[in-house]
Amino acid sequence: MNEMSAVTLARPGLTGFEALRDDFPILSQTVHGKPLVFLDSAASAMKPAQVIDAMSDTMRTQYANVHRGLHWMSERTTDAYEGVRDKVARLLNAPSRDEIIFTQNSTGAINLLAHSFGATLARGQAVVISEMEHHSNIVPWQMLRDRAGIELRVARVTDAGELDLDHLAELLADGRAGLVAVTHMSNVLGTVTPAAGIARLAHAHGAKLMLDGSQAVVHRAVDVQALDADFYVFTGHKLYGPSGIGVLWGRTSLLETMPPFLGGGDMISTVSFEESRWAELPHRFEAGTPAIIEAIGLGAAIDYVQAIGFDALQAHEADLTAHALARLQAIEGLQVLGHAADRGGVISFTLENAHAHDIATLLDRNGIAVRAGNHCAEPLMRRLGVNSTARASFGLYTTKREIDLLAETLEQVRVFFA
Amino acid sequence: MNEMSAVTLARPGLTGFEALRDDFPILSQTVHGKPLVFLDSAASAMKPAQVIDAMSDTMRTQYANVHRGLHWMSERTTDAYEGVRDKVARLLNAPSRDEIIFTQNSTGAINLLAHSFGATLARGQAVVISEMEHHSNIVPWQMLRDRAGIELRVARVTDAGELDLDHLAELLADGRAGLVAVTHMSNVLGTVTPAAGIARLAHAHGAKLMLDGSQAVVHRAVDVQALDADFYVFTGHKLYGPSGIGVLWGRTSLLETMPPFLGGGDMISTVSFEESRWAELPHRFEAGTPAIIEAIGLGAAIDYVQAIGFDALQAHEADLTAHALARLQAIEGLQVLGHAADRGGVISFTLENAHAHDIATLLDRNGIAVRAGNHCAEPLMRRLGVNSTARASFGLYTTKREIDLLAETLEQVRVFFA
Amino acid sequence: MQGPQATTADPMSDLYQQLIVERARAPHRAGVLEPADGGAEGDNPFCGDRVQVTVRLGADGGVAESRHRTRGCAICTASADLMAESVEGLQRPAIASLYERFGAMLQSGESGTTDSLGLLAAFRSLHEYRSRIRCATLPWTALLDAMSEAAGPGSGRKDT
Amino acid sequence: MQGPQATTADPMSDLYQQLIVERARAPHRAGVLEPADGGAEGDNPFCGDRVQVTVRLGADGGVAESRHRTRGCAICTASADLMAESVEGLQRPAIASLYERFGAMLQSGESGTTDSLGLLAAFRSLHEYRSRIRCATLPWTALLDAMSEAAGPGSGRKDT
Ligand SMILES: Cc1ncc(COP(=O)(O)O)c(C=O)c1O
Ligand SMILES: Cc1ncc(COP(=O)(O)O)c(C=O)c1O
Repeated sequence: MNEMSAVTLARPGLTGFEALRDDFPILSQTVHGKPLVFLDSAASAMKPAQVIDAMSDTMRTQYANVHRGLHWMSERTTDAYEGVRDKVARLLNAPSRDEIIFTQNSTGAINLLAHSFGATLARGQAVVISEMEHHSNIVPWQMLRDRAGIELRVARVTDAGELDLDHLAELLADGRAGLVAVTHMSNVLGTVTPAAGIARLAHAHGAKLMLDGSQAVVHRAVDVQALDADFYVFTGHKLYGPSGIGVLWGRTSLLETMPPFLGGGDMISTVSFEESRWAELPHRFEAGTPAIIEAIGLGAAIDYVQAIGFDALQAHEADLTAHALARLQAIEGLQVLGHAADRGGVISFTLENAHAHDIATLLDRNGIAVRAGNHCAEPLMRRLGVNSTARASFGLYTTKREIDLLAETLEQVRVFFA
Repeated sequence: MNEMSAVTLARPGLTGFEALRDDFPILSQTVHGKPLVFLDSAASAMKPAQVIDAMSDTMRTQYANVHRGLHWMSERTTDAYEGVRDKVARLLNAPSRDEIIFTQNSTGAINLLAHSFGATLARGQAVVISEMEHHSNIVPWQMLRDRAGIELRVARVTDAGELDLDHLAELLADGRAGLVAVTHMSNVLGTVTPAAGIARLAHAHGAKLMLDGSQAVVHRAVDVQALDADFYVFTGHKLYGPSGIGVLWGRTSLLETMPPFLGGGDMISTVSFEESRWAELPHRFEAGTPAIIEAIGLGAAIDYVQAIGFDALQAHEADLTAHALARLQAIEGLQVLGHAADRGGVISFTLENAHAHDIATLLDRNGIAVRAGNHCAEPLMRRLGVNSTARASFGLYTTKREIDLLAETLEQVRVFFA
Repeated sequence: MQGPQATTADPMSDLYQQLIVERARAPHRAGVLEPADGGAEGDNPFCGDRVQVTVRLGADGGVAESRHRTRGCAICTASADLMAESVEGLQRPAIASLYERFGAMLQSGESGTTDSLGLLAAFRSLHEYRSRIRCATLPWTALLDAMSEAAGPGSGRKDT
Repeated sequence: MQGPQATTADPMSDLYQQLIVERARAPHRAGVLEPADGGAEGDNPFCGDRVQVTVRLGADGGVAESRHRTRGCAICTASADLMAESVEGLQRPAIASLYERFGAMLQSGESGTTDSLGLLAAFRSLHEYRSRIRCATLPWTALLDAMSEAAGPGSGRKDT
């Protein structure tokens, strides 16, 4: 991180965020001759120079495989890689760095859990998800269901787009649920779920709680101890970090009971053909050469958002979201999906007579990137009674001016298809 | 790739390789005040500027999540990402790009195979590996054995460090083996295995063949059709590409019979809570946001080695290896392990009275990076009757001068511990 | 676009040609033939688009009539409609050839000179919108399925 | 190093101090006590190193004698040897404290001023060789296991 940004970062006012845009080289690109207005950060966020440089610098000056080398480059790279584990532990306020497991992405983390924690569940036990989950938090549990005779239960979502806690309680009532695995923030509706309350509910009925923090961790300070979660999952590329790196956090007491998932180098302590003995945590769950450069990039991303501070980030985002909701809802025939009391900067909408794909294409021709489709949440689409939506989602670099441009262009789209 | 290197690359003579060193920024680093002599490329190779720049440029100018976006950034990033699939298909001479599956690394690819192809094997069938495998090609099969009642058979290695083909034939004789999964080049001995012959043997007995090409693909032109392999696996970071990306190639006819491994976004065509339908190849086996930036980096690495050409690479390496064997074997008490007829630039050795760790540390203090330990191949160590070895391995940037320095310093180490 | 600003002028004049917008708004060949000789559906689960195509064959085995029921974007709906109109009177080989030339145009952006694509040329600039190409081809895959059904062993009129 | 060149002078004078090299070459406390009050093994599967430690206790419960059989690198062998020598006459709390101070030195590179580490200070510069620290601590974990065995419920001399 260069000095100037470090200063900018120290305590940005709501306007100070504008200056942070300079840290993101891609934002000066044009698309179809128009300045890029990137409103698709919920799919994947842009990367600050600090992240790009951390990765380049690694490859330029200090790189080797980790853990197994006795030479300087390997030791230093191991230090850098393992140092990120400490950063992630601090980001989540995890009790121990050994509880941080690096995966390829959120999907990899949830699959690991579905296999390894799933193996500790008995036939006839249940896993509870919700109607609001990303496919990545649905399909691994379906596969567990089909593989191991685990029941899959689905908690309803209210018309406001919130988790139906009464229904969740019902699903837990018979005490057969071993795990509740729900999103901490919806990638479609922006709904932030009441994680601490869900944890109490789950624990009261003997179930553990996994939170899919893929979206939440970008927008909120997450404290897994305060939430009393048992597992927490996120993905680097949405947190301004690189692709190819994700995180599973889990309580030591649970991780220790779980068999490993992937087998290979680094996750064993001894190997003979008859039998292998597993390594200690966290290595038991990290097989093969890890995503070294990507972990280091993630570390730089964590440094970056923490230098800004989650208080400032959340205030900035609340401000943007309120502005966007006001502007969008003023458009005739535009319908915002969900209106949860606690929500973040992800807004899905439909527009009368205009299909989400056509909206996205027309916006794109004006340089504005939004997502259109089912957002990897087909069951939620069905619940909401839509086939697809357009979705605008904000990053720390998003400005009110960009939101205004979105609203103005949507008005033109509306007229075009009226 | 900048123009100058492209020219240099066109057809380097054996001395032309020296000029390629300029493409690798890290090689100008010093370690303990000495110029870095990096002889640990078999663990992970250094990255040329072309790879570093391809990744930086992606993040600076053209990045978004792939596959699901209708906007320019997403379409272009998808093109770049999917373009690498074509490059990999050409690298391996795969019949179809849809047979190229991106994974996190070789370990991820082998685990995928052990789960998905493993699921097509019947209890009582066998998988045959060899004594010369990396842990990543042992442990996943042990886990399959313990999970699914598949027998694990281990083909012997001769004293020369070659695969014992007679023993392999014996292990296949009863026709119960469904898969032979062996290395294409040993990461300890440098032995290149007779892949086409193994394929004939395996097929004659009704078994499929997976080759672990983690090492081989770096040093040889690989043609999966000429070899008549069924699956091929490699890892990006050893091929001068980034960490976090690997490849599984498989025949369409086999991939189509295999259930998916990881569940999540991108690998499904439709999702309901009752059931999900899988996407077409190759997406069925790629769950979640892929390692986008890393795939693009791998693409740049493939361009780089292909511009040099595998003929030139192999000749260069043969030259270095012959030189190194001559120099090292001249050292009193130094024992090179294995002397396969067909071998690559990976040399393991022991030195009388000096432990591998001490050798590595003393070399490191002189700027020379070698590996010491069991090289994630404990069973092979046992077979060879050693606890650990020191290993020097070469990249395309390795020079004879560096090998001379290794030999001279080893001579000092010998005297020191004599 | 009727708006005063030029910002969306581009997409209107290239991708969203007047013909496409009109047919999306008020298709000429919407509906379901009952009875029909063949019928099939095309699905794009990614966006939930769905096209149902029904065909009635003439004495020569060619398409006498074709109707579509489309739940989809403007491109998909207009494509279904112009397709239904374009294939009337054509026999299967001619339809396959037309689809092939249509697909080639969508990839290249060139509508060719000899074999005219007629109204279908309206989609020429879709090649710049790669991720939208599937929207235009979805109706065609449904049509070909419907034709196969009509020609199939168990063929004959049925109520859909 | 006896060689004429200075290239490895550094490692010799810092990590591979003469004391370490000598003890690795010719340990003073090598062997296995038979009978012993306690014995244990330490393994480092990564490099195949193995240390076997046996102890015989005095009347005061302290270590009267200790021996090691080490298959390992110079650091590991010398550490085992200097450990065996250093703990003679010490009781368990004193040994635990010594190990703690030894470990702290390996991490920091500072051997402290008040509580002398004696011969063990030879390993001071190991802190610069982070991945080698385990080589020096392996014998200690074996020793502590051996002490536990000696003090355990089923304690008493046994033949190892
Ligand atoms: C022969 C062989 N197989 C498999 C692997 C595993 O590769 P990765 O750690 O990238 O998964 C390696 C290298 O570590 C190797 O050398
Ligand atoms: C809520 C949620 N969960 C899981 C994922 C999956 O993340 P990844 O694709 O990085 O594995 C995403 C994003 O795609 C998401 O938004």
